[in-house]
Amino acid sequence: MAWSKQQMAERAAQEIGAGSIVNLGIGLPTMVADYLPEGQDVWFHTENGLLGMGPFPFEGDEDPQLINAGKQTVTVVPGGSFFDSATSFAMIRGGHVDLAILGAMQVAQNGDLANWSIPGGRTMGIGGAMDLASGAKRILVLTQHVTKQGEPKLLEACDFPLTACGCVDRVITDLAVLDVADGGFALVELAPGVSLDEVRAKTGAPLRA
Amino acid sequence: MAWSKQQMAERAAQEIGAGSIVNLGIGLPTMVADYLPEGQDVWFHTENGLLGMGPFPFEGDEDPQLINAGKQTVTVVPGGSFFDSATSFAMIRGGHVDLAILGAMQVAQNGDLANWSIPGGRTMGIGGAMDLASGAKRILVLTQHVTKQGEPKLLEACDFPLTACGCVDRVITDLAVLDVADGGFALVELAPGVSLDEVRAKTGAPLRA
Amino acid sequence: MTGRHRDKVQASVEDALAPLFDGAAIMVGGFGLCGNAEALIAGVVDRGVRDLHLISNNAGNMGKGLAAWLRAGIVAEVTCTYLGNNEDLHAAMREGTVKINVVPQGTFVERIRAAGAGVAAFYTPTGVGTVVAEGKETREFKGRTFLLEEALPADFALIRCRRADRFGNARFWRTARNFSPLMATAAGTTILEADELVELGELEPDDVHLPGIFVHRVLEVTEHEDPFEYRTVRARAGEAS
Amino acid sequence: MTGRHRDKVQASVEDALAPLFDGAAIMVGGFGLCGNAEALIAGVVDRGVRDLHLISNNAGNMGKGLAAWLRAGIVAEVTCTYLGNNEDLHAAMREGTVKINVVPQGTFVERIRAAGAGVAAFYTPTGVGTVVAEGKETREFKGRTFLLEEALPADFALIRCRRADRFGNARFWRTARNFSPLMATAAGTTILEADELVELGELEPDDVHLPGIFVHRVLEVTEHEDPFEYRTVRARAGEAS
Repeated sequence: MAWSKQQMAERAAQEIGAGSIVNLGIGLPTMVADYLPEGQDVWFHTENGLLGMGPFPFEGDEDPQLINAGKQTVTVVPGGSFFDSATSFAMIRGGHVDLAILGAMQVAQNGDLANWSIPGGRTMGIGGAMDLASGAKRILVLTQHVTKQGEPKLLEACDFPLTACGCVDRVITDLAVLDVADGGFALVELAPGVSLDEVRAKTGAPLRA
Repeated sequence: MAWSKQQMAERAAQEIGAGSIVNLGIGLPTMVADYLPEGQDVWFHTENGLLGMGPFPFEGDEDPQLINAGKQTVTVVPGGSFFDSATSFAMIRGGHVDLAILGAMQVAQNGDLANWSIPGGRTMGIGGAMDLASGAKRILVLTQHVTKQGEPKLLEACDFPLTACGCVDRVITDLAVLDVADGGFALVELAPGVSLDEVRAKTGAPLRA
Repeated sequence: MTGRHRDKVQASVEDALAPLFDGAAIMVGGFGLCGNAEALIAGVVDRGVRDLHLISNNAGNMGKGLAAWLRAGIVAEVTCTYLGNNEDLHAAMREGTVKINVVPQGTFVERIRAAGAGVAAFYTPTGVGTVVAEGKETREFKGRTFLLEEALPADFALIRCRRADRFGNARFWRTARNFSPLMATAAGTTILEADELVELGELEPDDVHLPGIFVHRVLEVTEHEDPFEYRTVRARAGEAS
Repeated sequence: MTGRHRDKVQASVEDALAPLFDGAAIMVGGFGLCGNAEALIAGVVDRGVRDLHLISNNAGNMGKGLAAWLRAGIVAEVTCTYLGNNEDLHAAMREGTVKINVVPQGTFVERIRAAGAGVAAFYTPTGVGTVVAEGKETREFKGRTFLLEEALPADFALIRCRRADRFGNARFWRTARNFSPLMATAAGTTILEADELVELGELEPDDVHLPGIFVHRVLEVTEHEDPFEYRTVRARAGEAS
């Protein structure tokens, strides 16, 4: 049985090493924070200018000037700090963020990532995606294995506009965990009850297992 | 009679417009601050990280962590601020400093400035001199008209290593005030009792008057 | 010879915006609707200038903030990083009435910082191999490919802060800081909307987020809407949780 | 998978400096003797590493601070901006025992910032037409000539602050800030000497000068000499003056 979104987030949380700096993309990646064990000294960075992002505020404590990059109201943990956008992106571009967990529209077997624009579709814009994809030390993609139309999202090559070249290290989908290594996808782990054949059938590129 | 150092500083102070940001070089230029009228909203910048530098502290109030670029103990005025060196030089290089008053070893008639190194002499280093000379909106040089050996410091061309090309706007010496304009020196004002002939004789380039 | 660093405090929005002109490039701080100079933004529509080049991360949202400029038809060009669900910006893009440049956010702010810091251009790894690199020089340093990006200056910056003094020293609150301190450095004239104006010396000099050297006009505006874009909360589960 | 952002607090100078190695490039904060990491600087001599590339604005003065490294003969190369009356540095230059690179101060700190911010190189107006430009590319942007300068990274940064927490968030005092927050971003390992270590949460999050993401080791050192280079004062002329 494929992983639920919650289970994907829980699996992704295992990728977060103690004592690391993590940026969570908008949407599903944001849920990962809920599954972290306590006392790990993990610091969440949000590119609009906060390191040490905490959970959503209690009702009534919301501050419209304390938000994450998804423009949701958040909190700051003890030891957190606020800074301007140039400093925030110096953290990202300078390789100081250990891990970025990002959504994807397409991932290629060489690690190319497309997650900001569908040709002919509505352009949401780039935001921090290109800086994160090319700047964070490790890129973990969290995505459904196929599109709503059933098309593979893991491909030999992306045909959507790229976010960054060769940046993806690992992909967690509802069906499996895969590494991008030596120019191709390599199976790390299957979701319980999911067969290798099913994953292969739904992957648009060769899969080493 | 030639101007004393104090009179040169007093004359230079007249060049400081109300409501302007000023950086004073090490040595004689530092004295200029003593001759400013009150209430002019003039803000002194020192490149080691302070805007709103005040006078020397009262005895007993010295703080070794509150110094100017000449490493003298100073104070901060109400409305002053401290910042890192990148921000400080962004102020300079970005053209936010209205006026820099600098010393000189040589000034050329095209505005070239040499003030950091004498060939064969002891190299004191560059410090903030090159950034100030090329970055401040207006450069005023404050210098003796000739060297201790009686050699002209205002020349057709500098033979000492340059600090910046074509940067000098005006020169105040013990003998005169001169503009650098249209590729040459132009007399603005003579010190009391100093003759044009004397200034011409002691200037190593043509002087329009 | 008189400089611009005196008499900065403005009596009204109209006074503060007096120097604006048609065709100006105007940076506006804020991340979406967070940290917007609300009074100045509204005032620009009343001011009657047009053909503006708006440089701002989102250009408004939910019909609020800078969306008013798009609706008023006073914008000719937008440089931003993210459109999201800004329907007014999508409409402008669809109808082709406004030229829209979409820039990676880190490149956006670094180009602004470069303009303010006197740096003409810089090499960044962001955007290499993407549409962002089209028509731009790439170059290798230590075996990695970088893209040449040029400084992005503006005629005006409209920014908002929590507290300021009459010299323009400013402090921001929480994530409302974002692009504002950088935009202030990159504009010919920076206009600051402060929630509260305090006396010179009231701001601790170690804790000035934006030194007044980068600010030219200061306006105190005590009332702000500060809308939420996504009000996300968690339930209280007793005192301890 | 375990990151470097836990257990940063060091028990001793020796522990703090353990990762140093021969031939390392080491940035040291401070403007002359102002804001020096005194215990770490002294500790490096005892640590026994050599052939260091020292990157610091002044490399000591008056025989104090980093002058100890020059006297101990553990420095192979110095990148600095100003020698002034640093006799140890003049001696090293005269005798040719140390390679000395003199850099304009704004270029020095911007190259350091670039290294920390992932920018490979940038175009600056400073140094055009001077010896600084020798062997470097120049290029015109909008009719003005600029010089290409590359990022300056280091293996280590040794910096000093007034207050820090165990994550490495730091606050500086007055002009002791100078190059330190930038050097912290540009080094593989940043070691912070704090006058006072406080609990997480004691530093107001709007007023952290250096976020702990840029710091890897924290050492509390409560006693410092903090020598004056030029103690300049004015006489008290009654209460009013």
